[in-house]
Amino acid sequence: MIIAILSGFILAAIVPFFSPYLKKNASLIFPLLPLLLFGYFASFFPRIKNGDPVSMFYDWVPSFGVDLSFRLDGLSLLFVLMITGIGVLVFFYTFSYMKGHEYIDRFYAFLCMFMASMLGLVLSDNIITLFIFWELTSISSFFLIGFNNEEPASRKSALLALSITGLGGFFLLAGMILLGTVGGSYSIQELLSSSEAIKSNSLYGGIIFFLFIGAFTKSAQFPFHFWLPGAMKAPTPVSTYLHSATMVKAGIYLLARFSPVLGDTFWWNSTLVTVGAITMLYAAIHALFRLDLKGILAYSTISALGILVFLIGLGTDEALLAAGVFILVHALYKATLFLVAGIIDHETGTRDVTVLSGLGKVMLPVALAGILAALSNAGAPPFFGFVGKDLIYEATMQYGEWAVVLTGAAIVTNICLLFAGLLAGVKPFIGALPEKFGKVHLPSPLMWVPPLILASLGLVFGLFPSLIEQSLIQPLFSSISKSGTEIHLKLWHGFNLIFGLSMTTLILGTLLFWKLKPSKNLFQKAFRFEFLSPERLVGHFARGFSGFARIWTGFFQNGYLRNYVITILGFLTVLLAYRLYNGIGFQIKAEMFENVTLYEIIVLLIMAVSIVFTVFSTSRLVAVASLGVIGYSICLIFLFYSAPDLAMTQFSIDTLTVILFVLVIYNLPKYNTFSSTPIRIRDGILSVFFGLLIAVLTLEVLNEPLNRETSEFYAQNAYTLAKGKNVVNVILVDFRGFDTLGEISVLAIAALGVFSLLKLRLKSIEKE
Amino acid sequence: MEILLIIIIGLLYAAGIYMMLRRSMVKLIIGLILLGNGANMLIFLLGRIVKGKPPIIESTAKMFTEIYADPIPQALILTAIVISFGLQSFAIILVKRAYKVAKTDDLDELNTTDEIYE
Amino acid sequence: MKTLIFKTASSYLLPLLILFSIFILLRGHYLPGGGFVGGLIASIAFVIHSFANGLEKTRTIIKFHPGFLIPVGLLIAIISGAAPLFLGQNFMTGLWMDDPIPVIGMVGTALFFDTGVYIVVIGITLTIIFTISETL
Amino acid sequence: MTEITIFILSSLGTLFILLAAIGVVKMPDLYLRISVTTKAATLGIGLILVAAAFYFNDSSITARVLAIILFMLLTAPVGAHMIGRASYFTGVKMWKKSILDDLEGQYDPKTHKLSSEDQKSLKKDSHNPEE
Amino acid sequence: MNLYDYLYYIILPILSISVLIIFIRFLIGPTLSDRVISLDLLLTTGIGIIAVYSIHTNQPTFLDIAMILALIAFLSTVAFAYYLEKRERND
Amino acid sequence: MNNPYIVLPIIFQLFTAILLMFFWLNVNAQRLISGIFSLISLGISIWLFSEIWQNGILISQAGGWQAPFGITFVADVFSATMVLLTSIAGFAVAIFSAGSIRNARLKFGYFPILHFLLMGLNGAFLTGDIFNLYVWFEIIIIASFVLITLGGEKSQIEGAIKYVTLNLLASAIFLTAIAILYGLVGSLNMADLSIQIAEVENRGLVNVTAILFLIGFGIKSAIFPLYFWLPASYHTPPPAISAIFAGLLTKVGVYALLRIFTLIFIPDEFLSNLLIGLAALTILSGGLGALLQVNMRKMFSYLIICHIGFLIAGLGMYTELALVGALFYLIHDIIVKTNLFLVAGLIFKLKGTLNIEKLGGFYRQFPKFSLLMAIPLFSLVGIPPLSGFWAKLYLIQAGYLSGQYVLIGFILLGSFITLWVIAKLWAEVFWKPDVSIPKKIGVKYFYEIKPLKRWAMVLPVILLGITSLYIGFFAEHIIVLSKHISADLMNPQNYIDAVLGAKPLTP
Amino acid sequence: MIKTRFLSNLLLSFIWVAITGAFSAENFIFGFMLSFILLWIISVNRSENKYFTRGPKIIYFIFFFLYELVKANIEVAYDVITPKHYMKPGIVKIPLTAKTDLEITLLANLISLTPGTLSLDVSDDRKVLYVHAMYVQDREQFILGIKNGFEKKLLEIIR
Ligand code: NA
Ligand code: NA
Repeated sequence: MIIAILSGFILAAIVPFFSPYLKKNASLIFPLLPLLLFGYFASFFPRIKNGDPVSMFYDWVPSFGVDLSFRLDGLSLLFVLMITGIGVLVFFYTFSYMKGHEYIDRFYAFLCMFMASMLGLVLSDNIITLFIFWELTSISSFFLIGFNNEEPASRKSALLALSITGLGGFFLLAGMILLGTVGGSYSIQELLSSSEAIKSNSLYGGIIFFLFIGAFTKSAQFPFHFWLPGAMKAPTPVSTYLHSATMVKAGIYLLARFSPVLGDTFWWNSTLVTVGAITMLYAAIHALFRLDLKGILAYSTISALGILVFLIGLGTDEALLAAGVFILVHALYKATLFLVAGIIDHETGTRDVTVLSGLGKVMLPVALAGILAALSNAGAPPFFGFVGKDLIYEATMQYGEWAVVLTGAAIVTNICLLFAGLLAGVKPFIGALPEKFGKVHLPSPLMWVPPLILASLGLVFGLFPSLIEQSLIQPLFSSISKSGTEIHLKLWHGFNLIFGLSMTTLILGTLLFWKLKPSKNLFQKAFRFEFLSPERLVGHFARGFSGFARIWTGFFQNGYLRNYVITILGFLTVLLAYRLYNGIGFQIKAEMFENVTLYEIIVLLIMAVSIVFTVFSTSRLVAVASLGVIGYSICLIFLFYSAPDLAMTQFSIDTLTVILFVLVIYNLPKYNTFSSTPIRIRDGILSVFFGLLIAVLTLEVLNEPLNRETSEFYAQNAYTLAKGKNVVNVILVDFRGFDTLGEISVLAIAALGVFSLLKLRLKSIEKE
Repeated sequence: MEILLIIIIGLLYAAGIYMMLRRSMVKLIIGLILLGNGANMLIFLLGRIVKGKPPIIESTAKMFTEIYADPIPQALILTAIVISFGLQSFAIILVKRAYKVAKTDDLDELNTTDEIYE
Repeated sequence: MKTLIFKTASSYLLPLLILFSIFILLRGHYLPGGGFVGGLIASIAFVIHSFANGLEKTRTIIKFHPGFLIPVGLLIAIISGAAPLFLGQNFMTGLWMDDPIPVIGMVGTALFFDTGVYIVVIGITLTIIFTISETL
Repeated sequence: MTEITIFILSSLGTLFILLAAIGVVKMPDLYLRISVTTKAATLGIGLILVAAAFYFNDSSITARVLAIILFMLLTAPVGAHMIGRASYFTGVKMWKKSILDDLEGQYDPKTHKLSSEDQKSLKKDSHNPEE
Repeated sequence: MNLYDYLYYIILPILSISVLIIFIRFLIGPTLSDRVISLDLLLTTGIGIIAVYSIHTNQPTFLDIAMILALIAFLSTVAFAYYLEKRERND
Repeated sequence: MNNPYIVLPIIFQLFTAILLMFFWLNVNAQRLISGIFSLISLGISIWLFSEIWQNGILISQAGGWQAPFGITFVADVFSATMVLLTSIAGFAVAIFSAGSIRNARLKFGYFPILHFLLMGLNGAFLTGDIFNLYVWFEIIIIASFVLITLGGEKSQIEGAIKYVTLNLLASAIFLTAIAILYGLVGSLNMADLSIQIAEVENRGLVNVTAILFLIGFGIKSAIFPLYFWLPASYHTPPPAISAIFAGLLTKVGVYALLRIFTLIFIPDEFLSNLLIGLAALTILSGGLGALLQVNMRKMFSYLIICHIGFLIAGLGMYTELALVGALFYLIHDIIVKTNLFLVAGLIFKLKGTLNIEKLGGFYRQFPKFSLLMAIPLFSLVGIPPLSGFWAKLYLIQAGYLSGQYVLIGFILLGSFITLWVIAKLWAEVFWKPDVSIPKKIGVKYFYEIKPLKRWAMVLPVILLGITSLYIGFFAEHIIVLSKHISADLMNPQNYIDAVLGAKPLTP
Repeated sequence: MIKTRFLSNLLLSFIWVAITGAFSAENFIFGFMLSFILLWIISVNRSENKYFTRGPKIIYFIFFFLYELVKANIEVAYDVITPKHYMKPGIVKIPLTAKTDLEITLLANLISLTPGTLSLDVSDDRKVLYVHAMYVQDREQFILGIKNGFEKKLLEIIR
């Protein structure tokens, strides 16, 4: 199975190497992959039907409990078949749709990659692995949405989609790790057994919150839905495949998958129902005012996704069953409608519904597919959509005191969706054929056969629900519901309330289609409220965030070195002061005053005066000379306190530094006082305070006894073992010879640096 | 005596930092040198000071017979002094070069690399 | 600087100071001094000479670019440090001749190491100062 | 005997140094300061060093002391000459009560030639040596 | 009073006071040359202090430092003189 | 166990540098020597790593002096890993430099200094002595100073002024900290310090010293609010140079922090919280900065800061798990950041600019390059299962276990911003149609270069790309390694025993 | 030429012995070898010879110099410690009899070393030495003092 899952990646990975060969007809090998996979997964039907899920396990990163463990059960099977099945059709469709495109191979590679990611997502039993595939779907989606990358709008939409789903992805990651941490395992099967413990954990709220954000962003729930209409910039096969049939359902899959683990709690249900309801209504109403075919379909997709979330949120057996069935229903008709829209776009060059009409005359099979899909969408008997709609109403009707409200919401949504379906699937084909479409003709069968197959399936499953009832829907239901109930799919329930509701929906929807003619005017009126839309709000937020970034960065990285220094030192000072204040007793020992002699006082006095003189001197040369005095004074201190080697070195180095300064000084700027007095006072206070801190610290350290073990060792062994009597030199060349090696390396590098700084002048032709 | 050295060390640190906070490049370098001197003095003092007993074994002896100054801080300072010398020479030349290419001593004018749209 | 007095004095100072620097280098293991200070004094000798006679004159005396001394000195230092590695001993382990040599005292890798330091210091100081003088 | 020698030598040496110190503060112009100090100090230091040589009474130390003195005798006047000459050419003024200046106008700031003949016609710019 | 105390309590303080006096000239300048010569004198006096200190502590090794100091003092004087001339020429 | 040869990674680099200096003006010989010797050095590092992986901690008492009296070099798994990574990055950059650095710079010691830098890095990773660490740090910074200014262009110099000043400030603080440490316990050997510091009664002083080390290394690691030098300078030198900087220089600061704060100063609550707070703000600052940039290298520079925050977060939480995350990230980051800057270099050589608003059309013009460049870009983002991803798992889990929810938020925010920035970059540079950029004088374009040199520029990117893919797909190996290191760090007794050996403990 | 170098070599060897302070044959030989190598390396070209070969005259000269030094020092000391200045300073041009570099340099240095006088510079044609003096009562007298004093005695021992 792992090969099946990863085959898409493998194929995608080898594409770049055979790129030249795959541009033409040879690209027909791509559709073979989903075909093979479809066959492969379909072969599991009997096992799944018998309630015997298929499991695989491959080790990957056992340290973190991440493995390639896959599990094919009812839920995954439905998704797998959708992914590969619709995949086959979309891949074939693509061949014709993208024919002659320069980068068709690349396009297929991304599609394969996406397909593999999606398969991995729905088959993973390990939640981290699931997350990995989840992210890969986002990335492949990014590349696919941005496929027409030379158009700014495509790039923008791809970025937007990636931002939203990526953001959701990070939430999901947080949620998954939290879930794994709380549940003690990253395996879904194992988590199932600790479901109750997880639900009672105080972090449960966090888990579902993160999970929801992940699911909502991916499945375009309000208020994260707005990336999806933008994603319609992608070529139609992508819209069909990713943004209606499969990827956007990943969030639904996730909710369904975790429903047995995390579901059936107040927060789970109420959040999902609320968000689902808002989304389905909001998007459904929005769909009314779209003019662009794909725009209509995008909003109706969002709305359908809302319905699914809503149903999973209801959480009852009926609702879960309805959700399961509706996933399939929606996939079939929505994919069809997208493919149809794609054909229309491809052949007429427009997707504007106000313009499109009468195309049925020139492309009958396409019209047939569109109409069949629209009818399934409408929930007209005997289509599969009718079965689905019934189940939805059944679910809402049984939801106690909220039944009326929920059912009402469902009806309104369905009416609007029905309208949208008719607008997209029927409107372009009926009425008179405008003159400009005179030359429009039926495309290659590779394009119109796939939608027709899908649309027909909507009819077939409606007529013969038993085809899939036990083989597909029952296992699906069992894997998302804990109850273990037997389910029955029926087209005909009799004339009951639910049938009445369905009919009402159908009639009102058709009436609406009859009366409401989409127009630019209406479109513009509807858009008056756009400023309140989440998209705008996110836009404001993004601008605000970017402004914040600008302020923050401008504040810290302001270009002024002195500000950097003062920030660093200020920070250090505060920390030091805090820790000193909290941890140190202050005492001065009497012996620190002892043994002070006049010559020392004078040397130190000269040094102190020179320091001040250096700081306040107005001439750089005087400052340098005065720096020399400081150095020489230090030298005398070294000498007084038994460090002849140091004194020698300090003398020499100090003089060399002075010489260096003197040699370069007329190439150095004259001394300038740039800072204002208040700044100087501020700096002065900080400096003095810092100096004080260091002094206090020094004092404190001097009060501690010093362990002299090491120096004792040197004293004992310098001559006997290291054959030297000047212990300092012995340390330098022997005990700590590596320091000296480093030291001369520093000097060597510095010399090379000085050499290059002074000598290297890049000619204008050899800069980079 | 220690107490006086402590004051001097504090003074060196304070002066070094004050100079580093100036906008003039030459002052910046001088600040760094002062700071380096301060750090060296600090090592020296914290290694504890002993008067007039260099850590040199007498020509007739094989090891120390009486108290002597700790040689380790001295070796450390020696290394540190030399290293600072290398760094300081580089820094001085860098300032010279900077003055040549930027024609200013004012560090505030050397901020183009921090501009966002660069 | 073209002053006769300084020029003359410097040509006497040069050998004197170099001699002194070698003295400082050799006795470093026993008394204050060593490769570093020794190297500095030697370079000061050349610096003084270059001040008095001009860079070109000093250059001709040294005969090669002082920068060349840097890798030479480093090589001496690293070889004397690494020699023990070939005997399976730790880097920088002192290898000493059995008996002291007159004047110099004990001869061992540490002394070679210090000589390396001496040469590097001359190399770098002269490279820095000469380069600066050249580009004034 | 040694003690007394040391006593005398060090006292004299210190005295000369003190004189140099006072001289460097008191003298009215740079050239006078150089004149007074370089030599007084050299003499003073020489004496103190000799005192040290007496104190340690060791041939190698005596040799070293002589080396230092030799060295100072070699360098101190050269240093004085150089700084004096450079100061003059950069325009450091002589004391106003100075009675004569043979060097005036002898130096050509363009060609940096110092002439032995009178060149009064060449007027030297005066500079402020301090920034 | 023995020699030891004499050096320590009379000679060394006088030398130190001389240093202080010389330092005054360093501070007041007024020309760079004045500062240079007082720096030179400071160093020379330093040699004296070192010599006395080496007697006081009975450490002849300090005399070696005096030797280096003599050398160094000359160099910085030369450097400043060099600078003064160069500046003259470059101006 | 004593093994004299563990210092070879240091000595060999020094030897290479010396050898290169003898070929001062012969640039082709330098290219060859640098490449071959870097390869040998890589071999040495692999030997060292396998030796330590099999035999445990190896030490070398330099000069044969028993610790704590001499300088001890310690190669534990952490050090060996860092040395190995340094060699990989060093090899890549040496080869890249052979192709991309112009002769003018090569004639002024570019290669010797590069190898000096590598020597300093190896030294810093291997030393077991705090002052010796200071020395290696100084070698690193001076070498980096020279490299960053090599060429002396105006922007280089401007950046360098800040770089130099703040790094020197860091050194001064570091030195101050060492002074206090020595004054407190009289030792410099890190293992010995570990024992002795624990016995110091005046904890206040120990805490203060820890702060000094934190700031000193913090500046070098570019954490908030000490990072200013980095965005000011990293984009100014030739790309090969910023690549080695990006990969290793800040990381050596982080290495030091990890070492010091697990061996010598065990963070108390205050320090731990402080680190966590700084980590969060580091992530934020780096991320916010990266959002605004249009210069690719500046963008990456800010991302370096952002990701340093991840490392500090791991240290701040101070659990074995958190350290696993930090270490994994460290390993990943060294490879990927080096590669990113090499990629930037390649882009520059192709187009003559790094301004993402001006760039475009890579996807169309250079499809193979695009694929190659996608590897580091998306690894950086941590698109699973690429290398950046795994470390975050550990960091987040560690965050939950130590209740650092806000920190997790910042880690995710940082990841998100990285994602966004890279996606935007991708859209601009790779997707956007090519705008013709006027040919820049002074740039030797990729297509003008001899094929051998072109390969020298592409090969390192491939090599590092493969390495990062390896890290991602064989994450288990890296996790086992990180866990090993993390366990070592949390239980330093092995380290101490290895260094001090049979030496009786100080009374 | 060879002789010059040999002399220099010998001189340096003596100095080596002096600074190392080890008066032994071995040390002298070592010093000789060292200075030989040194001179070979730096090969300073010397045109002067015959110097320091006139032992007694040198010793006489040294005492003469010390006398002058102390005498002049006391003279100046008086001026320094008394508040009033008795000086009549000025720069005097002194024509030179000394010819070679060494002669001129030694003379100039000796003049500088005695208090109250300071050699400022030698003219480019080496004909005159400009000396700054504290007490120039009479210009000609002063010039004569120098020429008959230091210069004469110095040239005696050098030539
Ligand atoms: Na040894
Ligand atoms: Na005189």
